[in-house]
Amino acid sequence: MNQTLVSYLSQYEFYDILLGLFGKNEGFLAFTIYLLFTLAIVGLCATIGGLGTYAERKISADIQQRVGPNRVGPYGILQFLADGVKMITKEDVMPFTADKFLFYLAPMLALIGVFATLAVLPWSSGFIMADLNVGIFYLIAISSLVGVSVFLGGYASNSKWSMLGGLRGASQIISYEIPVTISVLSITLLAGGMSFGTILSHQQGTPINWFLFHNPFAFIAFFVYFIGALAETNRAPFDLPEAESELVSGYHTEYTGMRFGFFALAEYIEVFVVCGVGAALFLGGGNLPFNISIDIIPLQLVQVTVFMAKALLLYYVVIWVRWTFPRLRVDQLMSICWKYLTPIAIFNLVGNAVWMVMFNGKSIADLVFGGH
Amino acid sequence: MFAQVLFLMSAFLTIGCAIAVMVTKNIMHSCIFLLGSLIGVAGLYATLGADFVAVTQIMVYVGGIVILMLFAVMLTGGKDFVSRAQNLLGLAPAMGNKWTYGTGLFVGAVFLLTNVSLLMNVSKAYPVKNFGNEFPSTVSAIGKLLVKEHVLAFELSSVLLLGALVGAAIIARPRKQ
Amino acid sequence: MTPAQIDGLMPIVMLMGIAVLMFTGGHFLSLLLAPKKPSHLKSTPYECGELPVGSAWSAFNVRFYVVGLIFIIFDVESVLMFPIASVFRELNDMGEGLYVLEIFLSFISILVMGIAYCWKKGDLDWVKSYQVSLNNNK
Amino acid sequence: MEYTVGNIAPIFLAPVLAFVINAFLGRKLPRQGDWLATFSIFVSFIFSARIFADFVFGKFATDQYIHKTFTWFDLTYGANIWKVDMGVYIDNMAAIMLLMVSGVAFLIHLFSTWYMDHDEKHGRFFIFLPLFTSAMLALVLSDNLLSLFIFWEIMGFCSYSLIGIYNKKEKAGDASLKAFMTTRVGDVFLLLGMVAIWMVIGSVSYVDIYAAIAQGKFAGQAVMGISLATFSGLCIFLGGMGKSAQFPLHVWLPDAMMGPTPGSALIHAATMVAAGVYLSLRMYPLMVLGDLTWFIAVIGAITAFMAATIALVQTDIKAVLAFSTISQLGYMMIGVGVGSYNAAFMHLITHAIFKACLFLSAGSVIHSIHEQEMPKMGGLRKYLPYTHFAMMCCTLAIAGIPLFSGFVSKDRILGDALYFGFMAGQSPLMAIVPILGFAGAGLTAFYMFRMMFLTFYGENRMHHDDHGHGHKDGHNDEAHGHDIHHEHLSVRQNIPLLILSVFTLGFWFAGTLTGQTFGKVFGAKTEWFKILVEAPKVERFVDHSRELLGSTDTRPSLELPVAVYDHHSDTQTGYAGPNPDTHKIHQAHTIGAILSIIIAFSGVFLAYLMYIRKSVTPLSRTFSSYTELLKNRYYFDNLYVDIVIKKGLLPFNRLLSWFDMGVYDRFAVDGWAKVNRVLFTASKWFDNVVVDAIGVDGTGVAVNLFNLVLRIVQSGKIQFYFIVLITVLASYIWTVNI
Amino acid sequence: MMGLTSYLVISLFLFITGLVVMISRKNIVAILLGIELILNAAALNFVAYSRYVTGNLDGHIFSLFIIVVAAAEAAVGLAIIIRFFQIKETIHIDEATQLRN
Repeated sequence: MNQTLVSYLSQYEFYDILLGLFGKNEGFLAFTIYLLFTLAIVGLCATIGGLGTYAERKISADIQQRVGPNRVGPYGILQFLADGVKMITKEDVMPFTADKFLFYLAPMLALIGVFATLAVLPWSSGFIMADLNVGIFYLIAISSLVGVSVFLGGYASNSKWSMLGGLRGASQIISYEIPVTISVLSITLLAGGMSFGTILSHQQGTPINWFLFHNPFAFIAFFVYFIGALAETNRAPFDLPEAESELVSGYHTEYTGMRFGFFALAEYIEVFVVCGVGAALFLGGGNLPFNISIDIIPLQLVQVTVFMAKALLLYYVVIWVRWTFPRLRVDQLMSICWKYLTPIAIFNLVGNAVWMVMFNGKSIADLVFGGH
Repeated sequence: MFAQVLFLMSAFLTIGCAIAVMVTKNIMHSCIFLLGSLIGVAGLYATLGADFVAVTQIMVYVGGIVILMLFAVMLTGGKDFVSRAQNLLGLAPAMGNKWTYGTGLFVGAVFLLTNVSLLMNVSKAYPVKNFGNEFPSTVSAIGKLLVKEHVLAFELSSVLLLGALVGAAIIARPRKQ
Repeated sequence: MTPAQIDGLMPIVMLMGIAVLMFTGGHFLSLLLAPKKPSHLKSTPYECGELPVGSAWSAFNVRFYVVGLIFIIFDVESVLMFPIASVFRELNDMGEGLYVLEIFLSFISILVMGIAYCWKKGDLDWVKSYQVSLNNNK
Repeated sequence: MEYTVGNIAPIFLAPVLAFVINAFLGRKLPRQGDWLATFSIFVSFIFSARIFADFVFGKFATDQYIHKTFTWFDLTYGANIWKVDMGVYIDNMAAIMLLMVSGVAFLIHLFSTWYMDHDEKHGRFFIFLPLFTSAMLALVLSDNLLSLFIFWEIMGFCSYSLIGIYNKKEKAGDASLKAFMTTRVGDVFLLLGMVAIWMVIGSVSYVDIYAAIAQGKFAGQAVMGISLATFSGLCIFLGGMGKSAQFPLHVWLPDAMMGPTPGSALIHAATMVAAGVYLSLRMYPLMVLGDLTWFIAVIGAITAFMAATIALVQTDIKAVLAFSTISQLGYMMIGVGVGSYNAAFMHLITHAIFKACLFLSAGSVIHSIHEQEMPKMGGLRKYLPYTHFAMMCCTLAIAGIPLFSGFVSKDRILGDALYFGFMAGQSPLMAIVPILGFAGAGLTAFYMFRMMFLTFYGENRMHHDDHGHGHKDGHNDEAHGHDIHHEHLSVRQNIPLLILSVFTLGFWFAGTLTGQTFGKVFGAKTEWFKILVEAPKVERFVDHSRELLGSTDTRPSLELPVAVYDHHSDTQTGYAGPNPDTHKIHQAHTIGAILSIIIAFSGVFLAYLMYIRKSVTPLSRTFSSYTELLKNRYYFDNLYVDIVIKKGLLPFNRLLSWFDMGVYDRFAVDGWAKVNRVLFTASKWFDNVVVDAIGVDGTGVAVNLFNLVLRIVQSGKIQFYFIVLITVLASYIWTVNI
Repeated sequence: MMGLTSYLVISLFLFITGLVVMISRKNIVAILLGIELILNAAALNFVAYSRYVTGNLDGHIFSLFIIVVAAAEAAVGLAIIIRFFQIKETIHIDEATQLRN
């Protein structure tokens, strides 16, 4: 582990003051700091997720030349709160044939899987909860809980639509995990480590140092990653598990009220996480576009803003894609994954490895401008 | 402090879910409890400082094996076998009866008893060490070991996996009736 | 900076705990606020107005399993590749890049053989897998 | 670049790769993969050429060699160190040999792509041809007798496959079997010789053998009353005799022409048969030590003469060439025997080149007119000008006409033979060696020109042949004569011939260029071949030691040096006899050269008189009884079939059969039966009462009872097995723990 | 509290649970679940010993390969189960007593 939030904060003076307040109990202080920040991040992400629904509706309306939600709050911006309230107050219906235990468990697993990924998301160079040495690997691993939850949601409902959606969803998620993993592997190879700190430290400075522009293979890897991530989060044009014209609503057909809400929340947060990871891996994350040596809290906040801007830009692209492209057929979905993305990703991996050996790990920019 | 908490949580998750796997009627629930148990084991790995193995455990088991098992359960008839099980008088769990459980528990107890003395010896030989709060990274060391000393095993594992893939694909592929 | 500590895993556990708490909290809220008027028809599985016939839990197509199978093999292989990818840069700087590349490429080539086999045999085709395998087994 | 096993190995691995690809995918490749085989040989050629260039153009000193080994398997136990090494051993000889084999093989492959076009066995031919070539190359590279033997056998197998490639023809099958079985006789002896050497020095590596000779390890060792050196040398030479078709074991080679002609060119002319000579050259110090040189010389002389006489009367163009091959191999053996080491090797090389060219030309002729019988040819000069040119060059070479390569090498062998037979103080009987040698040389010139004149000169006899005559390849009648077209220069057909015919010129081998342009070798006064190739100087290996069988320190120390091998490194002859007299050798060479020129020209002239002028009646009419003898090839085949098999083995079999029926069957079997009848009556009672009732039924009952128990275990229920397993494990832990 | 023994106890417990599952359940998938538990027990032991006894990372490598082998085993095993179900239409272990159908 390179660095945690607490170890980052401990270099400031106010940490010692706080330590005094907590009676020199470092563990308890760490617990408090983590708890506060965890709650803040969950709150932030829940808001982003909620705003995601709003943004989705607004952007789709924009694309389709409609107005979209405009009643609740200014420009309808509080629409997501209204939705939330509605979900809580809806009646909780469960099919009598359902497997009740799994029916409850499925959304919870989705929520756990998505929330757990937030621990390693690099908001800035300092504001990262735990910069695990296996960071990106951990993120991929724990987010596969979502696949299980999709399958369980489909299974537990004991409805034919749900079952089909669940099976499709699970096989789609696991299939697209392969190109995503291999693309991430390429970046791991270039960065020489799996932790976000290591990955970001290689992308400091001007945008030319981003891994996106490191070499041609990494450039392709970004698109492979992005397409795979779209499919992994069940976003259009890969939203077959919840294809409304085919499967009613897919694996959450039978879910109502609060549980449906959690599924939706998990999905939107996951989209944000995936975009954030894409920004961190390929677009330099929270790194400012110039080299700066001082490290103060306000600068960290600037970094957070940069990171959010990049992630939300990708988020916008995701929504844009959704309302632009038609949905794929299921056989096209599988052949895109296995016959195009995976071979391309493997090719990229090999290309990156060869690049590493041939050019001693230098990027195109280094070669052209003679850096490092 | 946190290490102990994590250890306790993981241990209880592991053991509780393992027991649940043992006693649950429904095979689907068993799979999910297995998932819990495996995540618990991953937590135990984390307390042992094996971060890479822990994440691998999650990656392979949660992302792969459990989903594969769920698929397999669905392909072999979903919940149908619950009704077809030898559910003796409705008392013993599915797909097993009093006798099988009795035998199983008996053999388990015998094995436990034989191993207790072994455990005693071990606990005498290796007293509790306090590693404190440290959490060393194992990734690069494992990477170097895989490239240097265990390179043959590394390459052979890919052959093993290739064999498993081909073999399983041949076995599972639908055939002419 | 303090050395790496196991405390760093705290946020993961906390986030998982928060997820569970949020879930139960939400349920609790909806228990308080939501109306409760169950009826038999309301809790039948939704099939666009038709009454469902039979259970949804029936045997499914094998191709889901085959996809899962290919996935798990790739999953495990990528797991094994991750540590080597992480030390690739370090070993390359030590001048052993070609050796590691050799190992890496032979590993990947075996991986590619697997996908090539499945491709050839039609396991990657969603629709055609039946017909192809029927022809093969004649 | 340094030489390692890894960068030498492509020489023979490239053709192996072509073999593997062609064997498995050949049918799917365009042209069934012949280009692949050809290309692979070209790769070998490039690698060989590099080695050759390094050896000849001065990277290495003249007496330097490459020896790289790795342990193939290790049978060491305790103090006994038994390591079997594999490796490459390249000295000047091997470097030249590699270049020759790969170059000739490449040209033959190229020619075969033309010759085998549209042949039904095209694909199969190009499976075995590269494998064969690679085995030959690997044999040349081998550093020990064991790996040599392995590749030797691979070549045997390939030649079996290539001779019998038209497996629908019964004769082809018989011929391939004959070749295989006959060479096996030699191989058994070779194996025996290897075992004998292994027993003494614990290694079969050349270097170890040389070292053992130099250190005197062979002294005092004997097998079955014969000195070990003699025994092992004789056995190894017998192996070489089988492969190189020497006198008693020569019968397979003429039949080997059943295969496609380019195959014959590669196998039975240029390379494989040279392996026996090559082996004898490699083991030359052993032969000298074992005092076998006179034997080799005599065998060679007999072979050379006998084959030449048979060739006189053959009418099949390929048969003439086959017997001439045997004859020339005999000359090589004479060269080995009389100590003319580098001349023997030079003759190997020159012969390989011109004989390959001759066979390819014959193939070109046969393929063009679909006819093999010379009486039905004639006057082909007009139709096949390039082939005629190439064949003429080679014929001049083989006949020993000055300025051509055959003269250079054969003349030196004959000169040394003359010295050996008359001046070296050997037994007077040894005079037959030069006498038969010179006689054979004259006959060679005669029959080769007879072949040329019958084939290319005179009037065309194809149009008025009788139609009832059998057609060799089952072609239609129309094939005869009518569709001969004027030959155009074609890359695949003629270029190999022309390239090879360029190398039949003598100066390539006898070059004594002065000046420093070409490095030290060409700058020297002596012929480069003489500088590069000389008999192995075993003294160099005196200090060579390796931990061998029963490691060195446990053996009683030998008194060194024991002068068992007195080598005289005389570059003129390389002859290792007692006190070679340089003056006499010069004398012998001068006489030999004059004699052989006279003999060769008189042979040519006689042929001219007989077949062009027709002023002299062909000998066949004069000595008709002798001609019968020759046409039947001295009845060697009949000898083996009628005498050895029918008179020798068959009566022996009859004797065994009589013994079997009359003695063994009558007394032993029948008598025993009578005894048994008595015993049977007794045992019947015993059987019924004791065995059946108690034993059998009782066993059944017991087994049944046992079954009841075992059935529970063998239920097929995995869980039960698991329980048993765990219980056993638990009890094991319990016992170990307490 | 977190000594070697505690890990060994947990691992032993996992092992015995897997053992009981393997013996008592009649569903082949459930038996596979038992096998996974047993494999995990072994892998846990390796890592624990690696931390407390040997001090090097060979135990980690071992458990990595145990996981790899477990994945291969699960893939093939489940394929066999599916094939078995297609033939017999049940996955009761006691139906699988014949070497041929």
